[in-house]
Amino acid sequence: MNQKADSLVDKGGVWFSEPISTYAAQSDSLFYFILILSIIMFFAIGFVMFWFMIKYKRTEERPEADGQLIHSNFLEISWTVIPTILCLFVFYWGYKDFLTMSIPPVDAMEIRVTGQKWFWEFETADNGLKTTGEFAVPVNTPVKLIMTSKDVIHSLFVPNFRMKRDVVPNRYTRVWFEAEKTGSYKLFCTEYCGDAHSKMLATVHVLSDEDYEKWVDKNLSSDSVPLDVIGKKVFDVKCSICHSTDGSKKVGPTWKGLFGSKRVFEDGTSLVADDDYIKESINEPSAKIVSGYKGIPMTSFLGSVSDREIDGLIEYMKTLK
Amino acid sequence: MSELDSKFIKHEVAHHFESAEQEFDTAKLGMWTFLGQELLFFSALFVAYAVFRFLYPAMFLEAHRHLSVNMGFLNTIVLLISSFTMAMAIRSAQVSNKKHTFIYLLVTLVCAGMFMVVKYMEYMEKFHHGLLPGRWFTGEGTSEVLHIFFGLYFCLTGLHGIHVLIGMGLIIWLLIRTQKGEFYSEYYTPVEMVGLYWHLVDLVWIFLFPLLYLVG
Amino acid sequence: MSEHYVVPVKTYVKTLLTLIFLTFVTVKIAEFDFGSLNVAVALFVAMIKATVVALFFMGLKWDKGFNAVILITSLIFMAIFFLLTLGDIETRAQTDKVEAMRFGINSPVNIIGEGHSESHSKKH
Amino acid sequence: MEHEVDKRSFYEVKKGFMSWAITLDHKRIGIMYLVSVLIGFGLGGLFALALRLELITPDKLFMADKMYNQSFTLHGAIMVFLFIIPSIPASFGNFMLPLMLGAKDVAFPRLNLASFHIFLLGAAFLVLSIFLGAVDTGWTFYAPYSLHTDTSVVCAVFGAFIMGFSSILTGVNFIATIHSLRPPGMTWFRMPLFVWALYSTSILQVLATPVLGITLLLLMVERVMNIGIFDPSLGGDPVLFEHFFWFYSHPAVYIMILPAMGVMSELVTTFCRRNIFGYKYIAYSSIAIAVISFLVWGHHLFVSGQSDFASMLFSLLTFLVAIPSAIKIFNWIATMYKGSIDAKSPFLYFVAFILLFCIGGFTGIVLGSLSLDVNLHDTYFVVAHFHYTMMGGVLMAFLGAVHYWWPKMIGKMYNELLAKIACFLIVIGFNVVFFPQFLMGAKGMPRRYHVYDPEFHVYHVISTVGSWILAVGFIMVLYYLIQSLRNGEKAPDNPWGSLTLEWKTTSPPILENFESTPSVTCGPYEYKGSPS
Repeated sequence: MNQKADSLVDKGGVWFSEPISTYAAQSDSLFYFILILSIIMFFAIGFVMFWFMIKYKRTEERPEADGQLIHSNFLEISWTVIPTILCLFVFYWGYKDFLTMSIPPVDAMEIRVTGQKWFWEFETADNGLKTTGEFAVPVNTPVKLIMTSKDVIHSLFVPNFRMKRDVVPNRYTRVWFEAEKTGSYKLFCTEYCGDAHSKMLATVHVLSDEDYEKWVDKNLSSDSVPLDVIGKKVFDVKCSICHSTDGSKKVGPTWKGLFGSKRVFEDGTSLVADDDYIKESINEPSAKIVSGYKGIPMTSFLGSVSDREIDGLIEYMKTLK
Repeated sequence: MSELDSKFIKHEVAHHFESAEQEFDTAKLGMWTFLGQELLFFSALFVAYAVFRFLYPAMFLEAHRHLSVNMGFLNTIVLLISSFTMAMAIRSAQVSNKKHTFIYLLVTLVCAGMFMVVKYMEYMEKFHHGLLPGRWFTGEGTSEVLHIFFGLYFCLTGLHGIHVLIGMGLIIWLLIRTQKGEFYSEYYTPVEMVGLYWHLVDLVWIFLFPLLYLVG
Repeated sequence: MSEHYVVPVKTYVKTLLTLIFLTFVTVKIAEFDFGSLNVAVALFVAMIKATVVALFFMGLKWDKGFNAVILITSLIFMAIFFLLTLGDIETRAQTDKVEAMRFGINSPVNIIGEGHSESHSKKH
Repeated sequence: MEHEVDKRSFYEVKKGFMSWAITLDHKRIGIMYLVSVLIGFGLGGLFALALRLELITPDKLFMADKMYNQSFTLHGAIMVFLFIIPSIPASFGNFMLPLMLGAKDVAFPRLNLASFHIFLLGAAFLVLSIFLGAVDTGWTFYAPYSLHTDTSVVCAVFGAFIMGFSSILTGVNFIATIHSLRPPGMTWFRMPLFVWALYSTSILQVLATPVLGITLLLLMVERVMNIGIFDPSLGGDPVLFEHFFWFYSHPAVYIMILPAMGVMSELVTTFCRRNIFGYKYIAYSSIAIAVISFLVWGHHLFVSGQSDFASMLFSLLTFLVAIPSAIKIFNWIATMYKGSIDAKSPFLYFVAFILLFCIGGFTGIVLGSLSLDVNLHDTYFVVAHFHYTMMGGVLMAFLGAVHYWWPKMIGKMYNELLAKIACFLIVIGFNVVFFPQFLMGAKGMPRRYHVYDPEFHVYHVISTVGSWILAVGFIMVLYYLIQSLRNGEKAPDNPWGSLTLEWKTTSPPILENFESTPSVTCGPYEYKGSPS
């Protein structure tokens, strides 16, 4: 399922990307309402201002003002009351839509989301399917996301759905959506979360019911896949942001030739990298910090990488000579 | 005035003021504005207190038992007395009684010192039980977030303590100037200003005492 | 400047005695349990004490009105700060608790950075 | 006690480094602030240019991830703390406030000097932090990221903490000055509107800044000692930090914009030779903005996990703050009616302010609506919005103030033609930079992205090109102002024919401001033909 995500720019209008969720189009219409009012007001203000500037231009013959009108209760009241009414109206409209966005339908399908520097993990409650960097939902089905973070604040944003909510550590936040059209949609992290913030991306696949079944089956049956293939897959979504495979230095040390090499640590001790060391580095990154990487904390992957996946990573690492 | 002339140094009104009265009122207005700022400065800590009290009520109940009401009570009384002597110092300056001004200020300073000594003893006792701020916290308790209370406790009392120390510095400065004879019925602005500041320090403690020591 | 009101010593002494008396009151009533009103009662007494300090020791009673306006303004903004922040926390926590019960939260958070917080992680 | 008034300008009375470093003269302190904020603006501007250049390609051009993050943080922190907040109140406020009131100095000259020194000290810490592993948290220092990053958060935060005190003390000083040092006859409603704006700004400075101070202090304590107030891994609440931070930082944007609005009132009356329309409404709306601005901070938290109830409340209050701003704009436009309008360069900045600030304001309405904010929050739409208000608003007013008061402060005239051309360049460049950002933000381009989806490429290229036009405009301003300093034509005492008191003394003013204390018998803007 590596189909390319839908373009945000090419589809949809000048302002927004194509509205996909049930509440997207409704929320956009409030924007267009404000936009039209603003354009009218903007040009009215601009026109009057420039008209006055031309009409009342200071000349040799007319050095002083023609009149000194300084007070009009009628004007003051009207330009206080009219904007107030408009603002309250806009507030009410926005609030109503916001409630629709906030309160998920009772029968919504649940997906638990975990944000961690710098990738997204998704677990579907019904079938226990765990994926990283992408997830799939059936079309025309309400889906509720229950989200938490393992380290700092992230924020989950899918422009096509007009859906965004911060993902806060030690708390659960939630959003919901119901996609009306199949396709793949971009998901961004929008709360600044560190070096690779701009690479913390994911894709939402909205699939027809049959395709969704197939997708679930394919992803659940990963046990038969060889270890190093699993490892490569995990590496690509969870590790590649900070670690390279070609010897170049990223946030963390490269994996090329790492396995079996001698590691020198910040505290002066050293060790040959074996299976246990790799496992420890994944589960307790701060136990041994390789010299030169102090102060760049790696978040623990304890619980988010299964033992089998760790074995896979080690096998994959062995192939990187 | 002639009798006063020999004892006191005459105050010159700054060039941009019309009169001593205007200068005094302006200074007082400025000081009150500054005190308004102080209130908001402390308020964030009180908001944090309220928030965590709301989030972890059981922890607060447990935590306040670690504090000694007697010490808190003693400190409250000491601060109240110092506020009284401060007010008396201002009054003495108003009536040009240099000797009394000096004595009252000195008593205020001694009270402030006593307050800090009691605070020091309290802190030592907390440290002894491992109730240290933040990362050094090793205290025993049933609540796993007990350290938050002591985080707040040390922030609140610490910040208040810093204010007391600053106040002590200011009082010493006043003592020196009093000794030189700079304050008399026509000019006692600095005494009045430091007095206001000192009462505010007292005011903050009036709230800290019940919130930290008494109410679980 | 000699026209400033000089407060009689007696007033100051009375103020001090009132304050000390109220301190005793605070300590004594803390021994009774008013349930959820505990904080309210304690704060009520504290506010009386604060008012006494402001009026007499700080001289607001005899002072120019504007200084009191400044004080009250600051208090109003403090109240705004309290009310709106707590307005969020109080209405938010309920949703969280519901969620927490359903999903059995026990700290999903790993401690980031060096291992300086062992004492806390042990307890989690 | 009559004494001989020194008729030399305040520059000539004393010379040398110490005559500036320990001066108690509000005019010199104002000039020193002006120089400092201009240096701050230059520094922040360099970071902005570097950021825009980096973003000309979707992938890495010349900055690593971390360096990009540090650059946008420093751009933000420097622009906010070193430029916008002190820009108008500290520099022009200091210089003009006593002059406009007909006073000899601010109420507490020594405190004023102390504020400046504190400001420099804070600025030094902020600049020092660049060399100690520049901070990369974003200028908002959000916990828990700021608690765990290895960059110099403590140093930068300490700098901001110190500068906060400078701001508070300036506020205290101005409030006392406005209350006590008005000359005979100048009632509250005879004060120039710039003074009203400074008064409401001072209220904000005094009541909001301390909360920033304690918040930053707590952040430092939390970072050093892990007390667990903001750190979620210790049971703290990171959203509480956001509440604390925005309790200050939302009023702070009004600390920035209110003095700018004050400048606008001065510009429109002077260059239209018109008594202001709706004086009391403008004055009261300044106070209203100051008060309401304290009630709206939660609109930065609509998607943060704040409760829905709180979001609703904050959204409603947010709309209320739009009203007084709208009232001001309508009143200024009405002031132009039947005026005698002379479109000199300061007035062009007035026009630019109105147009750009309107766009900023309208998009503010969009962002204040709960449902729309969900989609637009933390995208380039927000970036464009606050640059339209802060840069399109405050910076235009700042430039307007520079051009308006330059003859008074320096005593020299500048090249009017170059000034007009520069103004056009700046306005055009500004729109080229920021308008595409509205579009790409609405399309979903998140802010603070170092590498971005190539489909946003074209917007970023336009934006970057605009930043060069903008830079050329600023360099032009710098060029002709330096030229004016060196051999500008001597300015008359009142080149624009203004009526406020600062124009009643010489250009530049004498040390004691006025030869004799002016007495006031009418409002500040009673131009010819005013109803009495």
